[in-house]
Amino acid sequence: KSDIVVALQLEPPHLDPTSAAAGAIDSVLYSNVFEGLTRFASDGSVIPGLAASWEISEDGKTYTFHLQDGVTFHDGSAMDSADVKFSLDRARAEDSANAQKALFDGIESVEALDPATVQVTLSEPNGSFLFNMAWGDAVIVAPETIADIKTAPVGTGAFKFSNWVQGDKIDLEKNADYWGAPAKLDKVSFKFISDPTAAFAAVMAEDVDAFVGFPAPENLPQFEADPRFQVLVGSTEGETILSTNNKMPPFDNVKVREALAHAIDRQAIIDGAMFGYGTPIGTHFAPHNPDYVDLTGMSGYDSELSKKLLAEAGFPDGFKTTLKLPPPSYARRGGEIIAAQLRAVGIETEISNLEWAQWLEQVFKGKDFGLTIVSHTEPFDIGIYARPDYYFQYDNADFQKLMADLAVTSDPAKRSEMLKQAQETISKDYVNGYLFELAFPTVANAKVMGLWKDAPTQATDLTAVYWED
Amino acid sequence: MSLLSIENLSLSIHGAPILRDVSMQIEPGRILGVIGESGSGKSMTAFAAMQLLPDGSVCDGRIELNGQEVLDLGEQDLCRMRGRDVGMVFQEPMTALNPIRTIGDQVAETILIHEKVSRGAAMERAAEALRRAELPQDRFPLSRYPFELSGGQRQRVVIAMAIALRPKLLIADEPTTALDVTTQAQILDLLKRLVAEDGMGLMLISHDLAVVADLADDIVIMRKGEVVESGPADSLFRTMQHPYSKALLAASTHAPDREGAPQDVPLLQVQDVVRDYTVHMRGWWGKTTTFQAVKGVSFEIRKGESLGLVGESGCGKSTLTRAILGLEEVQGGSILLDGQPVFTGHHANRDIRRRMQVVFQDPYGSFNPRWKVGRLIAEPYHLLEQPPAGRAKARAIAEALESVGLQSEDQHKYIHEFSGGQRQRIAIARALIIKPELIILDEAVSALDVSVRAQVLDLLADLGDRFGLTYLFISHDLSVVRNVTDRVLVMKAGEIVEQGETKAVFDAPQHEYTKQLIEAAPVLPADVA
Amino acid sequence: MLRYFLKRLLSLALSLVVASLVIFLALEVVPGDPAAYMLGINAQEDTLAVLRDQLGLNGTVVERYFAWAGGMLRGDFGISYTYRTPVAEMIGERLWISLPLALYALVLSTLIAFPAGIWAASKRGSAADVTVMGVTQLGVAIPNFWFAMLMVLVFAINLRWFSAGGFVGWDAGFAAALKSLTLPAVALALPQASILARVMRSSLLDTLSEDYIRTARAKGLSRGQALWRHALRNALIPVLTIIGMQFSFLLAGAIIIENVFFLPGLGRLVFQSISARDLIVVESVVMLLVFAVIVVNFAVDMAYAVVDPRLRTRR
Amino acid sequence: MKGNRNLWLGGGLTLIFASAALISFLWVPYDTTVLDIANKIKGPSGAHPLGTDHFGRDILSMIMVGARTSIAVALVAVGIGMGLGVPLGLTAAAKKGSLLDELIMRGNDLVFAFPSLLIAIMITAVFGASALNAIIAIGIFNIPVFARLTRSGALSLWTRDYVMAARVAGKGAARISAEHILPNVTNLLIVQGTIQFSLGILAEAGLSYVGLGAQPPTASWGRMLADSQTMISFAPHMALFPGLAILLTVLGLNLMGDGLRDMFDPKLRRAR
Ligand SMILES: Nc1ncnc2c1ncn2[C@@H]1O[C@H](COP(=O)(O)OP(=O)(O)OP(=O)(O)O)[C@@H](O)[C@H]1O
Ligand SMILES: Nc1ncnc2c1ncn2[C@@H]1O[C@H](COP(=O)(O)OP(=O)(O)OP(=O)(O)O)[C@@H](O)[C@H]1O
Ligand SMILES: [Mg+2]
Ligand SMILES: [Mg+2]
Repeated sequence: KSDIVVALQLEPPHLDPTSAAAGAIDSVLYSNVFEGLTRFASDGSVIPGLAASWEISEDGKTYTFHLQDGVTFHDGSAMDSADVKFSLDRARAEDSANAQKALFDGIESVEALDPATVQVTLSEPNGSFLFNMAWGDAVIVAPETIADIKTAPVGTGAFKFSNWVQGDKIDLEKNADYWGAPAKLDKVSFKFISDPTAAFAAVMAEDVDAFVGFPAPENLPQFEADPRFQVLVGSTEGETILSTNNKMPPFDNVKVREALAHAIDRQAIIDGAMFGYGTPIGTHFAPHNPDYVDLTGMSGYDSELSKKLLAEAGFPDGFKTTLKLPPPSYARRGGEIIAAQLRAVGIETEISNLEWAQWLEQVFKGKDFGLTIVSHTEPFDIGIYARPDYYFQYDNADFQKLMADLAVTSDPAKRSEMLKQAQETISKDYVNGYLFELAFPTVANAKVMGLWKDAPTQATDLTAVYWED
Repeated sequence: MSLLSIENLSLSIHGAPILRDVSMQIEPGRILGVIGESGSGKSMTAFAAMQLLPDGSVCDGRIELNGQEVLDLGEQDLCRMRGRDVGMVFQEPMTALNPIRTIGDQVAETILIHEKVSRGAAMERAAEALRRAELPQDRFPLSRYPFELSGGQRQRVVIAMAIALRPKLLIADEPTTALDVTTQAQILDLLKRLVAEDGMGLMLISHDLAVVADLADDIVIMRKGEVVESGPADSLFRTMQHPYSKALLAASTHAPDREGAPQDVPLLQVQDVVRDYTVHMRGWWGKTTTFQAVKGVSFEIRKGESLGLVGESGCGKSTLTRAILGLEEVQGGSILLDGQPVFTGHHANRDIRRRMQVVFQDPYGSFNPRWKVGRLIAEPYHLLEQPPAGRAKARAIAEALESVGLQSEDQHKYIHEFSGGQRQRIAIARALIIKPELIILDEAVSALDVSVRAQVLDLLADLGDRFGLTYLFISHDLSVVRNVTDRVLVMKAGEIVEQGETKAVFDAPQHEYTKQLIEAAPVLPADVA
Repeated sequence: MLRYFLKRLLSLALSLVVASLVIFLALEVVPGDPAAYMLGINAQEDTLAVLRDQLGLNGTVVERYFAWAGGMLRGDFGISYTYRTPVAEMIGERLWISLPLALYALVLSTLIAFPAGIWAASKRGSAADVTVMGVTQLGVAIPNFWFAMLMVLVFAINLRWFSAGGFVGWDAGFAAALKSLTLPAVALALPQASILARVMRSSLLDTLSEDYIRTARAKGLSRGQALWRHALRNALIPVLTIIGMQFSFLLAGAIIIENVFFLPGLGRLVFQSISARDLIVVESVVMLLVFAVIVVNFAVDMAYAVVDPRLRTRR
Repeated sequence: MKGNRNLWLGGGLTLIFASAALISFLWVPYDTTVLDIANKIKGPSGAHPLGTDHFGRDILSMIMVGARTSIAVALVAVGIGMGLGVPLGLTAAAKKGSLLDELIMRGNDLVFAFPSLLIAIMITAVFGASALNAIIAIGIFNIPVFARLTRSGALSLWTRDYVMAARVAGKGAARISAEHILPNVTNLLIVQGTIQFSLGILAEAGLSYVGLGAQPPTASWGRMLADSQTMISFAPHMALFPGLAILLTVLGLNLMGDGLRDMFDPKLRRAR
């Protein structure tokens, strides 16, 4: 068998990974159709992509990329340094609609030295530049086909785009002229099934061969018990947190936030909302990261302590606040559990379930919320705590300085030390309630091999997938 | 041998006895009239002969039709019998026909059901049947739909349907009740002619003694599911024994006594009244046409007088009533009560209006079923500036009830707890309560059984004398009008064609239409009445 | 007849204009910025402004209404904010699923309801009648999404007769396509069939008690003949009304069912578009549905005239 | 006979759920706002006659409290429909053939033309998901139902002689509508009311099912169903009991409606 039907929960709104935040675009296209200079490997490490190798200047400001030989776009044209320059310049241009424009902020200039060499100059050293270039928002596109990219994407990957039935599926087919190791499958269909029940039914009825990012953790034990299926539970970059509006009274009082942290029983949330899937965290950092520090002890579940802290902060009888929940089930279910737990220490929450659009409007842009639950799935994003205007409005000058320093530090040991310090700072300040690292379940036919287990980025890399006989 | 012979027929529906020991015979070429008050079991007898009884009916006795025992027949044989051996015509011509099939279709169906003939041939014969029922093809083609015909014409279609196969027996259950007198006379003539032509037996059911007396060879009188009297028509009226038959006859010809004579002072003056209705024929944005329901009517009523207004259905009688009562503005002419206009400046004149009241036809429909009688009859108090309240009101209600022969306790009952005659008394009590001078009776006794009708007419006469009331008595029933009014107006298509002393008009009608009307009205043989 | 037709046609047009105004104005007040939704958490203000301009979200309400309504008259429904493809095209594609689904459900419910209703009416009070009435009571009372869930459990997961959802596409052949629409169509049809059967029965009983049925029986027609030849067509009028109304329920009521069976139909399109604030799609789909309902009801009115000759000349 | 049987059966079912809702104000077996994750998804047992849900809450208690939501939402929605629809219908009938009548009736048609579920979704999308918005959304679509019914019922009453008698007594259209017409259409309204009530319960369930009805921690049957749907294969009791609750309540109301119809008037035309 050389074709596969892979189900995903969300359908991409369009097919240009460089002009929308929607992770669904990357889920379908990243690495399959589009590639960047660097790329994420399945374990999250950054490895060479279209750039076979690179040199970094002494001052850390100039990157010279040597491109792979013989790379062609799916329309047959060659991929060369001009395309790289076009892609990067387009992403950082004034009128760019790139959703992650910040990735390109430090770039001063991009030069095509010769067809196979590109030089990128930064305004100041940036330790995460190679990491940044691995994002789906930094993939290399061709100027000739850019006009139709949203419906007919043309990339350099091992699969080429063939068909899109909107609302239903996207088909890819094997790129016979791929520059690297060719894909093992001839045809790939991504099907979009948003409803968790429908997802369960589709897998059970074997309508789909794999469901990447299976939305209902409660069904996983059943699949595990069924020899027809395999279940891969991987890690993600999704720190699921009880975001707290740090500027809104009474959450501007660190005692209140501490009380909040102790009122929450993480394990009950993981069990109740995620049916046991998820790793407890005590800070905003992925546990599988080598620099992770386990700080869960700082916010252990202790409702008596929580009540005491509340009383000290001047709220012996608790208070009322809002809890605004976006659609994913971790938030909806987690929210109900947290509301019940907070009620036990006297904090009444008024739950409102929002759609993403409303959540963005009210919570993210309007900062009109007391509490919310959301999973921050961007990799390595502790930097958001250095942005005082970010929606949870944490404003700590020390932390901001720490991050600024980190950006210009490239010594791994020092970086590691600084990162640990950062994790401790936000944990000590109880900025948000840190709940768990989202698990990434994939359910597949037992005979499908080569699927990614973890999700270091939102991608469904199928280049190495094959059917066992 | 009789065509139809019913012997000792008893019928019960869901255990409730409906008919008891009913017997009657019909001979070929003869007409049997069946009379009796509403609910006496006339229709059920007919249905039993056809075996078209409601669910839950149990028959006992013998029904022999054309030598066959009907009660022993299976459903298939019954279907074969119905329509072929016996035809039936029902009371309500408006609903007796399927509204969405052509008349030709429906008449031809009788033939197609019973005989193996082509559709074309059946249509031919349907046309023939319609022609015999006086619906010639050039004016009433087979492709007409029932809604394109008048009530009388529809009834002819039903008759055509029933006689299409020249049945031996025709059962006509109140075939003319819903029709106006002139049409009624034509239908009855038609039936008579068909019997004579085909030698068919006819069972004619009616509650109208005069209709039956006019036509029937034999008569059966029923009451509460039993036959109380039967015999040949010409002798029955003279020889009848049963007190009920006698009462029925007496009531039919009852003329209440009135003592007071009208004064020579006009109470109501109606002058050149015109009433136009705007008819929205072409939708709400298009043109509208007007229809003149009352076309320049003038008359007067004197104080203490009883004035009759007769005319066919739809001639504008009720419209005129509404205009007099000031419920609708007229488009021309004037209406004065005691010299004052009932309508001033687009509004009804309350002072005038409270001096008139009205009693309607339907003894049930004219009362809100959710109100108690006390509240119902006090409703006209709304017209008074300062209506009596509390004790005074209770006393007035009791008085009104007593004056119509009911008890004051009755005010705490609901209307459904009263019989038809009592209800009409209550309607009169309601009209009396504000002591009006003029009472308009719009078909006030048409829906009542003859005996009840007689009582109500007596009551009206009595009240008229006691309170010096003036009546405008509207009816299409000439015999009633003749008996209770001093003067009469004859109306046709919105115009008054003749007026004068009741006796003079009835004895020597001048206008062609009046003559027709009087001609058509069935009357009991002079020697009986 | 012509006048009647024209009058109805004019009121149809007016209704559509009012509907378009209502829809447009209602959606104008929906909070939420489609551009913000598309660009997500890390978007910057100037990027948003650029996108908003591209989407044509700047401009006065009046301008935008006329642009939208005018476009629609020309068959141009605009460009989806999120998908960036012409809305008309998207709707066209989705209709290929929603319309057959609605028709399939309608045919199913009619096929079930007519015989059931007629049977129950002709055997009034019998065990058959009681059974049909009982089953239809249940059919009306069952939430159809719950029923759909149960059906998937039984027929897709346990028995594996049908796939759990999805649509194979018309390319896969008519039979296969129909098969993949069967479970959703049954889920949609069940409550409709129940309602229809009940209306059919009570309407037939009403007509069976009419005088002209007695007339027909007096002619020698058997009960069955009277029912088929005289009662049925007269009983059809209220039934037609219900069928007309059901069509709209079937088109729009499919939202939940399309979710349960992950069918890429109109319902799911509009549901997604609402969450994505893809207002132009929502406006167009709602307008289309309203249009469909109004037109279907118009057709039903015209059908009355066919059934009932009285309407051809009156009014 | 049959009418009474419907009435008794339907009334009984309705009464059971109505009293469950009432009792829940005073007492429930378990507090539904307290979660007991350790005891989640347990089948029926002595301690929990209907089992527990995915948060370890007692399903019997949840159904009792949920009855409150369903009944309240449906009741208020029907109230809105009647409160606005009946006066509109009475007005239209009183002014039959006028422009006002035409406007009211065309307005009704227009509301009918809108796909109701879609509009409900839009309303909740605009104003946020909540029981109140669900009520408004359901209520709006009840208005034309009652307006039409009232108008058609009233039109036939306006031709009655007792209306004429009231006019002879000098009463105006408004007063006649209130005193004579309204009391005589109440039978119709009650029958239709029970039907709309049951539809309201179904609609609330549907809205809650897609997450747009009552918000947690308010218990709601529709949300219980939505929560349970992915677990139906291994915890069928979680879907079965709230589903049955909806089914039986709706069934009860419909039977009661039929029974009332038969009781009031066996020949009453079905109004839709
Ligand atoms: N379907 C029925 N079920 C039970 N009782 C009935 C039914 N139809 C008629 N009856 C009763 O049978 C009795 C006789 O009714 P029938 O119709 O024969 O009277 P009628 O003499 O024809 O009166 P009318 O002059 O009003 O037509 C009445 O008391 C009536 O209430
Ligand atoms: N509101 C109306 N609009 C249009 N035409 C009307 C209206 N009311 C009555 N008419 C017409 O006016 C004419 C007279 O009606 P009216 O009710 O006065 O007749 P009537 O003599 O009382 O008849 P009946 O004996 O049947 O009661 C009829 O042709 C009727 O169709
Ligand atoms: Mg009779
Ligand atoms: Mg009249």
